[in-house]
Amino acid sequence: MPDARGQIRRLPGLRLWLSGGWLLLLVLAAIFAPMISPHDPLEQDLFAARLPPFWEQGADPAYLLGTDSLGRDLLSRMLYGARLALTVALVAGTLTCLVGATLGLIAGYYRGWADLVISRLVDIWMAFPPVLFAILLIAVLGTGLTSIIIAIVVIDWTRFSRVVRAEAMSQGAMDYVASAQVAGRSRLGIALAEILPNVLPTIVALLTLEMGIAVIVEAILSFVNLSISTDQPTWGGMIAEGRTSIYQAWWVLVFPLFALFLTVLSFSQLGEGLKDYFDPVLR
Amino acid sequence: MNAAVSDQIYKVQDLRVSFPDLSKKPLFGAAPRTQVLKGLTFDVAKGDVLGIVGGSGSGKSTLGRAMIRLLDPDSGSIRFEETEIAHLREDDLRPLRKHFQMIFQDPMSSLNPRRQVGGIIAGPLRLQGFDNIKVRVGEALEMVGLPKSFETRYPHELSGGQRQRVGIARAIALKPDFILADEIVSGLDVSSQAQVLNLLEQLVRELGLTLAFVSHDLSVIRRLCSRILVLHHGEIVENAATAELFDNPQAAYTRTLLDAIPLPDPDQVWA
Amino acid sequence: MSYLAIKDLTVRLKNGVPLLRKVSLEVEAGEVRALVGESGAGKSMIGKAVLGILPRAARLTGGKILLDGEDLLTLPPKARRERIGAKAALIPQDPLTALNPSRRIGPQIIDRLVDILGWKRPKAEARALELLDEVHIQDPGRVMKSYPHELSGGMRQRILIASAFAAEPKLIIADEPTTALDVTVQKQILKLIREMQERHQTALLFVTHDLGVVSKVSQTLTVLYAGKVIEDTNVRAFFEAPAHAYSQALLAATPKYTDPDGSLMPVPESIITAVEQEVAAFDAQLNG
Amino acid sequence: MPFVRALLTRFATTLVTLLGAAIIVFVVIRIVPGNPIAMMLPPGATEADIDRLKTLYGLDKSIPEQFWIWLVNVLQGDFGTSITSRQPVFDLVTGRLPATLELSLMALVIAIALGGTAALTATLYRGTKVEGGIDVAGGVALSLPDFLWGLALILVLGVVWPIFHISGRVSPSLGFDFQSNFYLLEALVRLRFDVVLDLLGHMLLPAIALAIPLAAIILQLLKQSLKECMHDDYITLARTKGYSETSIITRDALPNAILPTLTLIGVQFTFLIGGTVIIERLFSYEGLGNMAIDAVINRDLPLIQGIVLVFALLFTLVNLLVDMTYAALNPRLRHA
Repeated sequence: MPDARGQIRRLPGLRLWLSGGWLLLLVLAAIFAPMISPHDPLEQDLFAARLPPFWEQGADPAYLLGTDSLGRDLLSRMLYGARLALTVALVAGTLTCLVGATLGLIAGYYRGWADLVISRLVDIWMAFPPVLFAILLIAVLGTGLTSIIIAIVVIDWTRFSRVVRAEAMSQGAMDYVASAQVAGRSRLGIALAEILPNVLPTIVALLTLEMGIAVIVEAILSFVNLSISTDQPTWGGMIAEGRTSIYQAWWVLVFPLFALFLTVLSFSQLGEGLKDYFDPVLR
Repeated sequence: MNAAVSDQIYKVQDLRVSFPDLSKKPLFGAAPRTQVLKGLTFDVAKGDVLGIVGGSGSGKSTLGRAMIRLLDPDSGSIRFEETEIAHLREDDLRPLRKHFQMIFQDPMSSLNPRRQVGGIIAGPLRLQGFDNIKVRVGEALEMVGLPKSFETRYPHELSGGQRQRVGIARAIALKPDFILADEIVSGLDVSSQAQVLNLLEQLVRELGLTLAFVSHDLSVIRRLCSRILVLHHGEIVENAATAELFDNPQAAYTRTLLDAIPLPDPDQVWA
Repeated sequence: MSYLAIKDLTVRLKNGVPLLRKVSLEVEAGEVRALVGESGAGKSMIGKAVLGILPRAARLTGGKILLDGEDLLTLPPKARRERIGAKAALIPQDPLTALNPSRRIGPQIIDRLVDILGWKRPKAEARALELLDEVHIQDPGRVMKSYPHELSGGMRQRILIASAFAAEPKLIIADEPTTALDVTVQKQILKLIREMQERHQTALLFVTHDLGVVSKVSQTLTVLYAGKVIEDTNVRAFFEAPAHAYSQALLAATPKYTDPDGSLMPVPESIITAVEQEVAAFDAQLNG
Repeated sequence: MPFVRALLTRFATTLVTLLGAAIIVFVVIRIVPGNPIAMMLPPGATEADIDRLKTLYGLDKSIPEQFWIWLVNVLQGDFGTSITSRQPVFDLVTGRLPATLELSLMALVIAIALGGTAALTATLYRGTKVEGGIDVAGGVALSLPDFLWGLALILVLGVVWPIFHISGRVSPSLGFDFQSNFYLLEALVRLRFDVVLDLLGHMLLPAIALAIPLAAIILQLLKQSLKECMHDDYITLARTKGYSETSIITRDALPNAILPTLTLIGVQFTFLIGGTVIIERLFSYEGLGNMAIDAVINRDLPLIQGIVLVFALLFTLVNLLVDMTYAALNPRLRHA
């Protein structure tokens, strides 16, 4: 029988490289935004309003991707927007994952009244349209980075708890859990040492997915003008602005939308790729 | 046979177990419960190899799992050595667990896919506070006839027979008094089946184990067991020594069972 | 001329690994031939190749399959499918999954007769009732209207047998038809298959891993190892004295409650090595 | 009668969910720091004015007291009065609900048609480049939310190739006098196909944006369960009987594969309805969601409360409906 171990850590696929590459680029852009931005993202120049990107006629090479209707440099605003997007993605994604996965594991493995309470809470949560819930929370908490993060955790923990609960339940029915019980492992020990490692790839995939979702939620909140103070550049804010001037200056919408597309797609593909990568049993 | 109390490792009395019947579950509301074990009473003597046989739905696997308290009986008594374990809480059971172990039917699902063989065998030892774990893991592997290099393999890298040996090694590493083997050869080819059975027979002899062997196959049971419990619809229809049961089956169901076995012999009359 | 004749059948995985190595065998009308071997021996693969239901990963790379004198492999796909549908039938392994759970029993027996063979519906229905009666099912009318989940495993296997014989095929391939059943039900089903086969004088290819079952149903048998024919003999000769060492070891490993000490001998390492070498030599001869 | 009792249990849990949702929103919007009353009054209003209005809207009582009053009123069919428009919440909500329903159902139909076709095609051509292509497209469709698809559609089919309208529900220039709020249904019934065309021109883009992620989910799940079914023995048996691949997939596999997909479509459909909130905003479509965002921004407490309750009611209703369809389609339950 050939030794299959060599194949376990098979090379991460193309999508892992592509999505990882884009996200790395984004991180670099966010870190070095003040250094590489050609303009102050807030600086208005009404004489340079709605300049098209460099390849179009009437472009100004000083504004590579053009300007918006207030004459602000789009490239600089995009770079600064990446900062907020990534902060929200990392912090909100991780917190949501911790809260949701913990509750899901408890509900799925311990069952009983804990499951009853958590499942009922999930039911109640599922009765809200999430976007409306998020907008409502921001209206209550006030705008700002902290509010956005809290809102995302509050609306989206159910995504983790539902999936982890189901996964923990199916793992809990496997005989290796029974054999751990026969060996005398405690309930907590089984949950952490036997079930959690088998649920982890799913959690990791969900985590990166959630990071993409967090970026979207932030963009949506910016879009309805409820994210953070209006003088900070965000992709969602730029999209809102671009939506109103879509017939006059399409590029104001296109560039942030493109960045958002790539970022969300990368996060979800990264998750799928990592899930395969971490799975020891290749089928 | 001497029936003194100390000779019995298990005394089971009026054991009853029921499950919710999910196939009859209405769309809304709770499922009705089906009686799986309907009041079983029997003893297991130390050093016995007890065969538990029956068709599908007879309750044979349920009985095994109840005996090592992988599930909670509705009522009745299970006395293991001197302790009543039928309704013991999991926390109180835990220190006892090293005395009764189990080998599972499906080794693929009973071996955690994310652990290496060494870790799988060492886990229970560590939990039960054994010392010299490294040595004990090596010994257990040797006893089941697997090379030491297998310690670093993952379950999916092994063949069916090898996985089943790992399952056996994990159980015997704890030096238990009692092992439950649940249909452990039903997924194997006859050649590996014979190997695993021979191994089990040898271990019982060398380690002085008491073994309960759940199977649907009377031929396999005859080879291995000293005593046989025939289950039918959750009830014991016959409880006899092996030779006695095969030579002179008492229950009608036992006779039907025996008559239905196709022997590898074209001359067998099969009316 | 045998009803089914397989000549030098070779099946490989897409990556070239052989599953069947130049297998040849014949089954005559009224004959029951058992295909025996351990898992991976390729015994089910032969039946699948004949019926044109090889898994997608496998490829038929050589040989001939003559059904009623006609080489199936030279026919275009549609004609081949219909030829098989009319002349051959399968009794599958697992009665629990072999009936479509969302359809009633009646249509599942009748559909082939109406859709493929072009019978009139009333005639097909009458035939189905008659067949259910023939496989000893009480109240066939009610069973025709039932869904599979309302019936027991043994009942379902009876229905599958009835369905297999519905179009009067001259070849039936039974793929481990009793492995999923309790031993008491197995006995009834085996006897039923034999009874039906004898009455209809069908050629029957019976795939099994159980030598006990072989001795009960078949007259001839083919022993396989790693997709190669190891021994081709008749049942009486085989159980008296298997010719090949591997066959002998297989028989010794088979449990036998009447002789506990004389059965369940593990297949010795040396015999496995020998038979592996034999297969390797065969491969070398093929390629060289 | 165990079935009736079980039905009542199910009904009770639904009520608990609705009540929980109502309480949470009620509490959340009442800890708003900004005073909604202050926003309604002209500058220079006195404290006495504020108090008067507070009493009028019941905001001077404790939160549990307010909730009780609200609940009793709701049970009598009175959902309160909108603070901003001074109209009954019930009239506002029922006026907008049909627009959202039409949009959601249109999106659902598109998603099922798109996802179902893709799944069947991929199954028929499994193992080929066709399947690979469908998988990649499905993966991308699933990764991106309706909000982004909406923006992309506006850009491509609204601006670059201006085939569709990108805002509103109906062209005012049409001058069609609607008698009900179900515009599409009404236009169809009155056989005014010019109006139908105009309505579709407005509705299709937001509907497609909502449908794409759901279509991808249907594709994945239906394809997966078809794949599992294709391994079952009854499929093998059908093959030996001489049926073609297409007929095996549609006749034998599909009825069995649909059931698990159906349950999921229920849950996902509620997500889709939730998505109308932002999509309606994006396309300036005059539905419930668009009104909800305005209500939040204006701190219109009774209106928010009413809209959330309607959404919750809609969601639980969808789930109940799915459970019943499942029972009706599954022979195991039908004959239990």
